[in-house]
Amino acid sequence: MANMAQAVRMALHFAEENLGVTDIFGEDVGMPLGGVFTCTQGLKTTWNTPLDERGIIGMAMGIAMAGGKPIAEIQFCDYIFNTIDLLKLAGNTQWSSNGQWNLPMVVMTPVGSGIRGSIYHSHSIDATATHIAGWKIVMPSTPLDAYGLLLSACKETNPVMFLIPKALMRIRGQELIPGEPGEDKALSKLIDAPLGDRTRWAPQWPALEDVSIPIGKAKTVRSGSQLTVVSYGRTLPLCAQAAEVLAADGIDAEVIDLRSLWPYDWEAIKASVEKTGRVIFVNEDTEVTNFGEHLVRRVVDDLFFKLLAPPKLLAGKFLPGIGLADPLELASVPQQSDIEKAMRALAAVQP
Amino acid sequence: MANMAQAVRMALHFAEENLGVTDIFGEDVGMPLGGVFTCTQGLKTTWNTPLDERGIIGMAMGIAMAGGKPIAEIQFCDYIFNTIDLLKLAGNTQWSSNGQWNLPMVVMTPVGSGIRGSIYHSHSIDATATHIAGWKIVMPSTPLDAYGLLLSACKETNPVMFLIPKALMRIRGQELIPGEPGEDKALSKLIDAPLGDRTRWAPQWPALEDVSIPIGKAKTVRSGSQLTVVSYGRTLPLCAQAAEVLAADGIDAEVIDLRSLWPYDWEAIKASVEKTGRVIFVNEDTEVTNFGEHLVRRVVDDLFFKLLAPPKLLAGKFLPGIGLADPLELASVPQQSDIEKAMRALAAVQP
Amino acid sequence: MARDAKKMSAPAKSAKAAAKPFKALVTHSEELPLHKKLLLSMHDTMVKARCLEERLIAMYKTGHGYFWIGGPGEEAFNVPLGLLIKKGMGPAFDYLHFHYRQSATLLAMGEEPLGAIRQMKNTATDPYSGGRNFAGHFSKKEWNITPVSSPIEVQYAMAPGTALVQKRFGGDGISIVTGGDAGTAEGDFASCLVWSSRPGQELPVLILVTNNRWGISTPYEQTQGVERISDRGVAFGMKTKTIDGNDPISAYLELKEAMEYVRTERKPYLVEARVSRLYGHSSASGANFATNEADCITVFEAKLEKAGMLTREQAKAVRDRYTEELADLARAVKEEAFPDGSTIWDHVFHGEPGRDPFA
Amino acid sequence: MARDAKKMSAPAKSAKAAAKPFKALVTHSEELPLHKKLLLSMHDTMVKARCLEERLIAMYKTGHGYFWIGGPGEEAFNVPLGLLIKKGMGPAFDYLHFHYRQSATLLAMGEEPLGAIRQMKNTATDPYSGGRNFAGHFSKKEWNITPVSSPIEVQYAMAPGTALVQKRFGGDGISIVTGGDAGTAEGDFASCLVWSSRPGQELPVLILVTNNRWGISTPYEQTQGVERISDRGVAFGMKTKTIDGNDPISAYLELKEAMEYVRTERKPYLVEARVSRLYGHSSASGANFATNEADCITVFEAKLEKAGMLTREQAKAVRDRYTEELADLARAVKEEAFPDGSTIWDHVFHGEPGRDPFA
Ligand SMILES: Cc1ncc(C[n+]2csc(CCOP(=O)(O)OP(=O)(O)O)c2C)c(N)n1
Ligand SMILES: Cc1ncc(C[n+]2csc(CCOP(=O)(O)OP(=O)(O)O)c2C)c(N)n1
Ligand SMILES: [Mg+2]
Ligand SMILES: [Mg+2]
Repeated sequence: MANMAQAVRMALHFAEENLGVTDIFGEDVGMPLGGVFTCTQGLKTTWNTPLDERGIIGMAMGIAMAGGKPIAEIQFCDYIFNTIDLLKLAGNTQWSSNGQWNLPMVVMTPVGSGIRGSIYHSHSIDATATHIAGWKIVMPSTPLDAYGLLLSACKETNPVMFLIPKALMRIRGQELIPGEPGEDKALSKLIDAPLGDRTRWAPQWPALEDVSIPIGKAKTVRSGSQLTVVSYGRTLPLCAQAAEVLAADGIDAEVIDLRSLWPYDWEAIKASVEKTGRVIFVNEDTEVTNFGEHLVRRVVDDLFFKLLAPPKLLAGKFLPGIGLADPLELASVPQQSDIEKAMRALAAVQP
Repeated sequence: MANMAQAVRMALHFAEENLGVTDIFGEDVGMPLGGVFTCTQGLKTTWNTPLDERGIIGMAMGIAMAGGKPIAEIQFCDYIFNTIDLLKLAGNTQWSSNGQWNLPMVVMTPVGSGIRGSIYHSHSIDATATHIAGWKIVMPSTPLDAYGLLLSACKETNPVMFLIPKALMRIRGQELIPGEPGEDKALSKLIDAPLGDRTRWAPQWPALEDVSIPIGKAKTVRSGSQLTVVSYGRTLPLCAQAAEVLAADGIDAEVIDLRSLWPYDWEAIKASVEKTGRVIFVNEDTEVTNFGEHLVRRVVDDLFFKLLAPPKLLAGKFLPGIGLADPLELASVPQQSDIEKAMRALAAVQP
Repeated sequence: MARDAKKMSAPAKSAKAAAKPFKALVTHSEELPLHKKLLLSMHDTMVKARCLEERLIAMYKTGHGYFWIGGPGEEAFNVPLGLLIKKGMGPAFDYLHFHYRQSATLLAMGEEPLGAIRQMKNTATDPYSGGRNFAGHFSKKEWNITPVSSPIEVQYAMAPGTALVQKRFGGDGISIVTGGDAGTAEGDFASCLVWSSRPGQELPVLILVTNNRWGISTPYEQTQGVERISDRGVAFGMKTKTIDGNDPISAYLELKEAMEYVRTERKPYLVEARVSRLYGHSSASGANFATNEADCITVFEAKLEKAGMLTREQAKAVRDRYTEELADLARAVKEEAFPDGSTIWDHVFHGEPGRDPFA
Repeated sequence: MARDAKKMSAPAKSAKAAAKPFKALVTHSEELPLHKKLLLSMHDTMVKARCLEERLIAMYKTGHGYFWIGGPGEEAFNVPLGLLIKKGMGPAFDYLHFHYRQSATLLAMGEEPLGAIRQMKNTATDPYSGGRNFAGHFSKKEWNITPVSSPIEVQYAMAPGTALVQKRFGGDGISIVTGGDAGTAEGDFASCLVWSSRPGQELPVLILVTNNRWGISTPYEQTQGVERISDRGVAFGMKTKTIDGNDPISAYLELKEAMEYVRTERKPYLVEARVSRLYGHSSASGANFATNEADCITVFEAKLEKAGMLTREQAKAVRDRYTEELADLARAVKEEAFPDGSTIWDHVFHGEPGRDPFA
């Protein structure tokens, strides 16, 4: 099965061929490297930019204005924070011009911890991103979702942020992307660039299909009756594993992969919380002014009197960075054991 | 009584003379203008910078590193969003260097709506600012608080953001700043630059006192027993007025001016909510991933079983901007009538 | 002419000198090198643009608008620019990344002044932003006028994007970006130079800077050590020049030459134009007439008179007519409605009906 | 020498040409213009720095560290730089705004290599970041070494700040900032030029760019149209030059001249040094030796040998000694502890005990 980097690459290939994508660009996005995570190897419309994130976002806006369909990569989301004004501008251009200028553009960037990335390769941006109006924001946790959400992003006529959890980049999916060969090494042979000289290499793309996943739809990863866990990205699989561990102890948790952060699937959350009466939101961005706090607020606003326990947030510690040494990273962002503990505590609350 | 612009100016003067402030700088901060809101007229250490916000923040960091005490102004907080990476860096420098390099610097910037500032002179940054670790963040709603908080900011050995609600810039205080002359026009004659030629003008500073207000302490603006309103900045006086209106109808609200956003006075909020069982947070930043949502989460975390009603947030609508025409601005950010309505609704919830 | 072909005397440089009114850098022969018809039409539009801005200022001063900013004093540069633009929609035509002083350019392109008046008054009928944005913040998709936004200099980061599409598209459409002198201190100006001059990937961007030697209250000399802003382009191997933006004849010829280069060579050209700022920065600084700056219209009228092309009376008649026409328009707009509060939700997302996500 | 005094042949410019190994721009006379003692000491430190980086790479490859980045290949530039620095704390001394390839500079300043090894291994004893930051991310307040941070080019926005304090303070302390060629595309590089050259307010900043013609995998020629990066400073009226950073003798003399100018004139100087990148970008690109780049140590050793100052055997002995010493240090560090998880709260705020605000 494809890993997420391969899934992204296949989606980009499909989008170049079928969805009008004209430019895939960013630092080291073009060959020979094809992206620091290999996401853009062997594609038709990739190119390498100057080392200038503001220029990258500005370029995407300009291309979108002139009728192109750009996909701009910021190499690590850690380096997007000097462009927040431009992201806000991209998000308000349609609105400020009273409907004249829409910007169909995608910004794609790896996010989060989990690769021992130290202070500047471990950032999350979900809190920052969800505070910017006018953008759609998606964040897959499986290769198939990455594929499907990226296709939807490319079809959008609004700006979309496509956030890739870097910890999951190399994890193989459990589901086949329609078109990819079933055998593990077969895909790699077709589409992974070889080590060494790549000047004469060309990928052989499988015959892919348009299995887009609508933006705004969550996925119930595990059904359960006693408590609801809502997460996305790196922490999602940890939540699913924690739920399995707890199931052995008779705690039956429902796990929802939000997948789209804006717009998000309120109906799915609501239905689940109405059923369980208990909810915990898990993400790894720092916990003050965190998107999970928005979700807590929403729950409190709409479902207060149906709650059996206070809705909870488990997120990154409010620290200036994530330290390199293992004990530092483990203490800074939620790990599976933290999630289990928080779920157990939530299940134990007596109303 | 001084208005907030005058209070800021007096605090800066005091800080130049007594607290080691070495540089007050930003676009148009020096004479002849002395700041677009007159906050920096007639001071000793002001200077005009190039039009470059990144340079301004970088300069402040450098000055602080070399032992100076800089106060950098961003002309409107609307223009700070291309420096978020630098603000994060300033906030993590002490931490990343394992305690070697602290940055005693103040960033001062006018925030919020209320002056018909349209899309780019109405921004709020409290959500963005409170998500950045390593900073202290204050936001006064009266001239005296502005004076006292700014003195504390200048004494800090950590980075501090001093956010000035522009709607309140020209409102006179109700309390005298120790040292300022009692009569209204007397202060203006002493410290306001004249229209026209200013080359030969010099301010006459009153003998000011060191009445600093500690960072992290809220102020109870009105005591009440039935519900708690927590706000800051432009919306704070509106909340206080709304509480007076409601008092006439027998609804007795406690109003807390948070003043410091980080660290914030949790003890004050907690004590009040334990008393009233009902709380509403009011600010004007957009409502998704909003600092008020953090406060809601905190309340839910710590006080869930003491609540008589769901804790509420009243904030700015989740829009890409605030439109110029009056009806647009009024519909976008909380007005007094909105606050009254929300307070009444909260008071009416039956547990 | 490129920078090396014509050296201009740069104004004296001193940290303490206040910004000085611009003095013409080039003296033209009195035999005017453009046709009378074009000259008179330029004059007409310059006056029209001036009257429009003066009307907007009057509206501000009488409470019919919250804020004014615009381009009075820059007409001698902005009108020729408008006349030379290839107007239309899509990459075959010029993309325009303007800042907030371009009203005269729009009028020269054929725009009616009514829209500017409506935007000043922030009525629902404002064709550029529906009452959402400040005066001078134009946006017109049919003419490739991208939305003017208040943050200084961001347009310089976007212009290479439209130009890239145009380079691929072929034809002679180019991207034109304007901004002020102080704004060149922002990194985005440098980004524009970097991105438009990548070797073998040069882009058809006409990079314009109108240098009025002020950033609000701050004189240029106090904050920037660059004598000729156009020199910033030299290291990037691009064509550059500094021109007299107060003389419409010189501006027309210089812009024409630069534009033709960009259109045909498909490479960038950086042009700095020295201009006046005639009503201060904006209404925030009073919006009063600056008597110490050269007025390009007065100078041009004297030149036209000397050349026997326009009498004082004719000039006065043009001005009187536009003054009256614009006063009439402003009166008509007075009664127009503001947008309704409920419309805030419109156009948050393209292709979706506006709605409060929490309602 | 300033840019005009010495014209160097710029490498051929072509969009498609891949980044080429640097060829010496200047040929020195064989009578070496520096004292033998200095030359041998430079050689010694260059070798020591190389051995340190090679040890760090070995640590990475054997699992004793998550990520390596450093400066092997830049020793001929970085060692002279370190020797010329005025080392100390406070504005009387030089402020150093470095990027991640400066280990050789630190060693030349007299730093022990142990700290770099500890940082590589992210132990609690790491003197620069306590195990928090990547290899090569130095910080040493006693020597004015400001924290190296991963985001490219932000140091260029800060250097004018320390320099402003130094200008006021008097004396001859200056601010020195380093960064790579690709990074000059960020606006912060331009900000540094703007802020250090304000008329009458010029700042003592030595603005350095080490041009290895690569940004990770992207050749310089593909993304930037500037032939000599030092030319970016010309429009700002600052002194500029491009020098051979692969020759320690030339680098020493050129840096000395530029530094003396900055120290005494209290004005900026922009120096571009052409250097090699000998182990690729970082461990992310494999950290293998690049056979197609000039190795400044090999070239320097040949030169010293020719001048009769150093035999092959002596050179080998130096290298063997450091290789062994550094292997010993790495072995010793292997057993050192990582920082405890609970320490994450330390140093969030200065002057306050660290604590979880929600615990
Ligand atoms: C990013 C940003 N910073 C600050 C401002 C506030 N501001 C508006 S206009 C202006 C001065 C602009 O000067 P210049 O670029 O020379 O253009 P001019 O107004 O003189 O035509 C400033 C500082 C802004 N709009 N955007
Ligand atoms: C702002 C930012 N963008 C991207 C990166 C990722 N990155 C790290 S090093 C590098 C290339 C730097 O090239 P150059 O400036 O030439 O320095 P060199 O590594 O070649 O010495 C990039 C893109 C980063 N660290 N910071
Ligand atoms: Mg100007
Ligand atoms: Mg490089």
